[in-house]
Amino acid sequence: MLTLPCPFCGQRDETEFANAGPTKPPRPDAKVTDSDWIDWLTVPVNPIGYVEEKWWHAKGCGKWFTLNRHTVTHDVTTTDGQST
Amino acid sequence: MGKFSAFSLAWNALSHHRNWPRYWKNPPLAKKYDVLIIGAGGHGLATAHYLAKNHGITNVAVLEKGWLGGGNIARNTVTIRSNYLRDESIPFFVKSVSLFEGLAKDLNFNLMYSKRSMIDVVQTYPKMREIRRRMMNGYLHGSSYSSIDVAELRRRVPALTGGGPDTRLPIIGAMVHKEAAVCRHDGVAWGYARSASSRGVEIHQHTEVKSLLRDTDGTIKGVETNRGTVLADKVAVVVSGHTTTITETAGLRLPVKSFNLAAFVSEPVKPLIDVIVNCPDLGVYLNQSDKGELVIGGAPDAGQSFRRDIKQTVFEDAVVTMLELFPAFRRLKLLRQWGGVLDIAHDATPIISATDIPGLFVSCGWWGGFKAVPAGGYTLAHLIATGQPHDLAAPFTLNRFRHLDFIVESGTTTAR
Amino acid sequence: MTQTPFGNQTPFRHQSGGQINRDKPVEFEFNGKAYSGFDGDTLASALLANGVFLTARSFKYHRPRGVMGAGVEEPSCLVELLGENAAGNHAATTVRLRHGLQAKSVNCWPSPNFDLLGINQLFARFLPAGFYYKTFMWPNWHLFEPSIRRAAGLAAAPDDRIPDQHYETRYWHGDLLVVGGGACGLLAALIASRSGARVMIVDDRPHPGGHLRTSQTRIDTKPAMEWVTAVSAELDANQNVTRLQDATAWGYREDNLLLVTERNPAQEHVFQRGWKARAKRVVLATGAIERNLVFANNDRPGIMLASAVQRYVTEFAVVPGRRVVIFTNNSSAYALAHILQSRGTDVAGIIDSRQPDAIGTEKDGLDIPLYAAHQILAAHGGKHLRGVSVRAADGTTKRLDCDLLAVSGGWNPAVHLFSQSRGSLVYNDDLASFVPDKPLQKVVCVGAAAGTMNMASAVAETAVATAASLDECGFTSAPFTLPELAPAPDYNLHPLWQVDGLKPGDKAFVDIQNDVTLDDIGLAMREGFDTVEHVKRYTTAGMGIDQGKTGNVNVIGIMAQASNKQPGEIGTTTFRSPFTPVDFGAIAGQRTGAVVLPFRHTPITQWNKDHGAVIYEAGARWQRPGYFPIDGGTMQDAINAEAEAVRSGVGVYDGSPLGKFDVSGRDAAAFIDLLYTNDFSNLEIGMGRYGIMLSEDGMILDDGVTFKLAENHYLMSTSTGFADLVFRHMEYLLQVEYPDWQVWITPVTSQWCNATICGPKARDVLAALGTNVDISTEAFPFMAMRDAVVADMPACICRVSFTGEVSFEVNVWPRHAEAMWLRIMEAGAPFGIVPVGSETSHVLRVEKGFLSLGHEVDGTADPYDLGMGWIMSRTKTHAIGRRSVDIRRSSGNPRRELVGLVPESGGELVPEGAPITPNGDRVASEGFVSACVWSVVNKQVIALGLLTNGRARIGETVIIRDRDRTIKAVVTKPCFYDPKGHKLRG
Amino acid sequence: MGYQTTIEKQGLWTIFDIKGDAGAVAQRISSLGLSLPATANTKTAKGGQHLCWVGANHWILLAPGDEEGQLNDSLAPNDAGLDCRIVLVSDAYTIFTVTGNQADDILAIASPLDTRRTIFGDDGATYTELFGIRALVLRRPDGYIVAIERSYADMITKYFDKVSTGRR
Repeated sequence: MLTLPCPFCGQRDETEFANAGPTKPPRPDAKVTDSDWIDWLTVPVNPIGYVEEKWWHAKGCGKWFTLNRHTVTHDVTTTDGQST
Repeated sequence: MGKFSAFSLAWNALSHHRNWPRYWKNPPLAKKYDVLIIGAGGHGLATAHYLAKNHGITNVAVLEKGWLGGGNIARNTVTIRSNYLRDESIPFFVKSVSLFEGLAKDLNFNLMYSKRSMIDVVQTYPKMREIRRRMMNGYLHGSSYSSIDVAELRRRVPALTGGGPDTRLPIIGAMVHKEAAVCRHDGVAWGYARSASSRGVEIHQHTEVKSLLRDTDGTIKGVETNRGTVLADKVAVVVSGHTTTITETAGLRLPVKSFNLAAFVSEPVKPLIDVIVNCPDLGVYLNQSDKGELVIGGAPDAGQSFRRDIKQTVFEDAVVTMLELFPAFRRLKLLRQWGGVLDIAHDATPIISATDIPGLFVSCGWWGGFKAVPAGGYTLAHLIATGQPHDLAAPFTLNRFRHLDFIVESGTTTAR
Repeated sequence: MTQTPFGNQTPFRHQSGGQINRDKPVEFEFNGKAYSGFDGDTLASALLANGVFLTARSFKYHRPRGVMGAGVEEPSCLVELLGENAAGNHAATTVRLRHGLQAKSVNCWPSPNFDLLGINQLFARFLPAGFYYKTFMWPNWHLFEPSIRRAAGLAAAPDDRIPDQHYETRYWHGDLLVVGGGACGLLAALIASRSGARVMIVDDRPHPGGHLRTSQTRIDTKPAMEWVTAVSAELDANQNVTRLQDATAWGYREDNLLLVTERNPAQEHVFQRGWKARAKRVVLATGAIERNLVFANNDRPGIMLASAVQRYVTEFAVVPGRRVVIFTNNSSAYALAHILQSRGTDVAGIIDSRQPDAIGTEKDGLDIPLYAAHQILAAHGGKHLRGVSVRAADGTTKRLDCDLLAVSGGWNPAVHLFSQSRGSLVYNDDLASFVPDKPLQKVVCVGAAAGTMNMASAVAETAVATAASLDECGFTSAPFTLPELAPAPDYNLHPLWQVDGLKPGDKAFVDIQNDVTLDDIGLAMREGFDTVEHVKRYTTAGMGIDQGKTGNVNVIGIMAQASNKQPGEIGTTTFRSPFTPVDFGAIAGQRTGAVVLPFRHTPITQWNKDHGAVIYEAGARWQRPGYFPIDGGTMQDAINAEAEAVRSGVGVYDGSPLGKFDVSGRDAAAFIDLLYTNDFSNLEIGMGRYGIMLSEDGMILDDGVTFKLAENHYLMSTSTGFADLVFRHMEYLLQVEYPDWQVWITPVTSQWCNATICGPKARDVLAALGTNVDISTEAFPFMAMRDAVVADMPACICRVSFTGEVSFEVNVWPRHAEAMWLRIMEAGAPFGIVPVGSETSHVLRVEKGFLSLGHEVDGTADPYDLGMGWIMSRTKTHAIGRRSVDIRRSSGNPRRELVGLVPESGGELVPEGAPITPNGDRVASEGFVSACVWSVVNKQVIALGLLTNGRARIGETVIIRDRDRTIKAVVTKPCFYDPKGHKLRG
Repeated sequence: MGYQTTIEKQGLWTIFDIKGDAGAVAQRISSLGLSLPATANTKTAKGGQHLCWVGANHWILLAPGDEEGQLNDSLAPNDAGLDCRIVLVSDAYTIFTVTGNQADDILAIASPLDTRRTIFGDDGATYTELFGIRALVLRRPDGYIVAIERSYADMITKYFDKVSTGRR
């Protein structure tokens, strides 16, 4: 059970949040090729180490935010590099 | 390979068991093999066994970064079943179950295979509808389900005293999947390793693959390890959880993510539950080992993870949901908990496939892949040997992603 | 009463001394016999005081066993508690004696003294490690499994006869958390508490003091316990300090979260309490655990850890033997010799495996034969120790008679929690054990837990470490005086992993609880199991309830010896939580029933229950009426009656759970267009439109009607079950993908309740209720919305229909909901209005061919498959999910399409989900039945299904297969009622 | 014998959900004489009115039930313009007060929220988790105000009783 740094609320218990997986690049526009669309849709980053991911403060302020979480240690840093 | 039997056991007792041979040989690492299998887990060792036994390919090395059988085969809940939803999946798992049934004799190794049925405890009508759909579809392919009423359920699982009429989510019925079984998970790895080794396959522990090597024409050439370069024209990546870690060294990205799936056991108690109890509406399942421990599993952690311990949030959810149906277990004690790293494909269906890199094969996306070990090895061996996917595994190639033709096994949601 | 071989001259409990309350005798029962002990006893100390030594049988060979330890390390004596505190597999050494306690030995029958399975000992030679892998194969495992299962397990599992105790879990947030109530732990807590920090100290013993309780140490020239009492009092007086006794810190998770189970909370209504305690810094003062020595028959009753004997003598005034021998490889056991000598106990000798010159001041003042450079080869006696064979370096042996053997194999720092915190361990040659190396969290180990065995240096080190930790979390430690300790001999040890001169077949146990012997380890290694994890799994060493607390390091040492490696190279197995077994109840706490599965009510739920509705678990946890049973009728009768009422008269249902969102802002219109596959921006104000929402995968996520209230202001309704998911989806798009867009979304699901009046007479009922708006078809068309006053209450009426009939959704605030509902039933009575449940809604929507999430939409269908290509706007190629749908369809693979089915089932319903197979053969399916109902308008069974290329096959007969039963069905258009929709527009 | 607390389910309060740009919101509510809270998850109060800053662009106005009509007139939700959106949600919530010596114990059981005053001060007001669902929690001198989505009210009532008394 982690504590996560909500940009609005500060450190809160993990159970208040929903994990939405690794950050994707922005939605491609209509001009993108099919294979690029499929890669964007289905191929995630999967690092051993820090992964930049999206969280939603579902039971708190409702903020969607980004953080870097280490997939082995669960250490969390905010995207501006602050360790929490 | 010394034959195992009650007689050989008695004979060796006379010499205080000083003369048993090694389970697997310990040969030097050669420069080149016909086939390299990365990962001496259940799937990797099974693949080696079937390559040698079914296809006569024995110039094979299995490379393991840690100790043999130390991956998910060492850390699962030993559930074997074939109750899948889709026509594409069911036949594969039916085959896996049948291979399991004959495995102890095939390997001359007692895996303590115990066909004891799985009972789905159903608490919502949508879930009942879904499982009945599984029942009718599974029957087409030889996977059986039968319906029992709540009274019969309680007769067969007396310890299940929760879920009564006045509880939060009363049990409305149950479904029995008769083929479901459990067996000694470590034994599966050791048995396959012993058999493969006796057929000439080499197993190299503490041999970590650092990167895949490609030829100038782009085909696979071998691997770089902590013990030097090893060459082969065919390389299979069978490293549940760490698949992308290996393939990305050759620039191959895959539609899979790694997750932590955890389990825990209670203190050992006298025989209490002789079936596998699955509670799909709550998301917890359990069985009792021959040692008396209750082996309990829940859902995977929501975030990507390469950890082998347990996430407290996920663990608590599994405990509280178990207690909904087994309230007396409040007084039962947690003895040990652990986790494993597994990978899940974008459509949550396994991948057994050739890749864009000629000569490189992958087997991944298994979630808990224990139930699939024999068929996974069997069909991957076929793919490596013939270059063609086995009919049973044909739906599981990477091609399905070219047109987003997903196989959606996790189609219907549970009540949680 | 069991006797030791030396008879019963004097009682085992001394007349004075100890920390028990002799004024409070406590009666208890063990294996059916009544005994008496004192308040403050553990079950183990009370049994020993009563001369009960043979208390258990071993797991595999059923050898006689007694108490070996005095605390959580106990590997041998497990008991099952009976009566109201029934629970299995408790170490007798950790069970507090209380009046009326009933306990029995586990794993033996009928009694430990006469145990039938004791016969296993004769076959021991045939049961080496892993023997079962090699046999029981013919004819198959099934033949053997049941009997082997019966023999396995230990205690019986608790059942429902146990009283329903209240467990609690709670959170604690603080600055410093200290684990361990010994000298170091108390000192750390004291220093921290004086600095103003918020502190928790957790100790797994009932009373503070730890090792101080059993040692002769003096602090500040006074008996150590006086210092302990003073410190505890000061801590208890401090508001910022939470001191937990009889509480085990069993798990160490990320972000310094410690999991603690408290066994006897102050609040009477709480049986046990689970703490989730999170601190900025953690100090682990968890001490060390003594290990066993490996020699033949080292498991006999009467053989104990030296530290355990010391606790029994000092804490409980029990000397569990009349003639004592001490066997050690280190200096610590001499403390016991001094204590026994001072009490006049007969000590026949100290067997010390170290060389004479290695033995220091610890021996000074002892008048006990000292056998330096000697070892104990074997213990003698069956059900109780009778003597030992002492082996000199030259191999000669002599026998010493004794009935109590105190062994010390050295000390293992209790690094379990540190290791769980993912800190690394390193092998220390001086201690011949593993000590903390690099922490990965904000934690520090002090004292014996850090490998500092000398108490004076330990407390000094603790003071420094605590000050540093406080500094790191922003507190400055107040002045304090370091407790002054009398000098003690240095800890000195020479590793002895196994004694010399053992023969094959000797039963020298490495893991007492799991009956793992030295031979088993050797066999495993010869067979190729040469890593510590392999040995553990093949032999089961360390996998017992004690998790090998006294044996694991010996396993590693033995493996190192056998493979000529350093123990450090062998490494440890993973230290897994929990440190000691904990009740599942204390992990779940109050999280039962609704906290696991919340439930939701509308203001009408109670009315529905009062009127006999069968309540279903609907989506998103709403409790909704399934149907309203009728006297003497079946469920189908009830559904038919409700459905007929709607088709021919009027019905009403509670539609409140439908998700509702107020969507406004400059980009609201563009946003709605992005979400749905069809256009909304061109909608007139006051009108609504049905839309389908896709996931980015191109699968259907949700459907519903959205009304346009004003320019850039919409009221969106979603399905009940997916409302939360849709909200998350919308917020994700707005905050992550389109942050520049200005859209405000306010969930208003619970701000509105709706009663949906539907049927040919719906308009009459609404008129009878009285409303201020013109409800004629012309003035109030289908899909229109009006603010209105209905029955003198403010309301908002919407004309949508999920039934195919004229429908008026009367939306009111919950404060008016029940009143409105009653008025509707009253005004509707003359028209025969009936309440309608979800079963009937299902029938009506199937007759119309309206789709339902979870039925037709099972995660694979797209709108084209459902015959709704018209809803895929040509212009909106960028709408969510659109691209994926186009890619999927470009493969040209055949699709399963929505069709109607008329089964020839003789009026019997076809099970939903039944596959359709080519020619009805037992082969892969070509479709399935998504829904099947009795149609009250067509007076026949009708169904919806998804069928490969279905739309091209209308008129064909296909075959549905329910296992061995086949049912013909005619493929039709997926609409069985009012295809043109005149009625719902009427 | 349970915890020393009083837990009371309240009647209807006046509640407005306010979303928008801070500037626009400040202007809309100026008539109330309440200033926007300066720090996240705190409230400003006047009379019985509490204005809680609970999200980046999100405020909740709590007021006595009998002020609904008058507040609705002065806030005029329906002509708020596009830069902010004010929605009357009085019925969407059920409010409980948790007061007494051991109110903190009840919160520590029900919620992971760190209620130390250094973190959740006298003017604290925030959304958090309570018995597994989302709840708005405000501190008051003698305890807490808890607002939860109305449909969960029966469940929350049951659980407050269970944990404070041990009754099942």
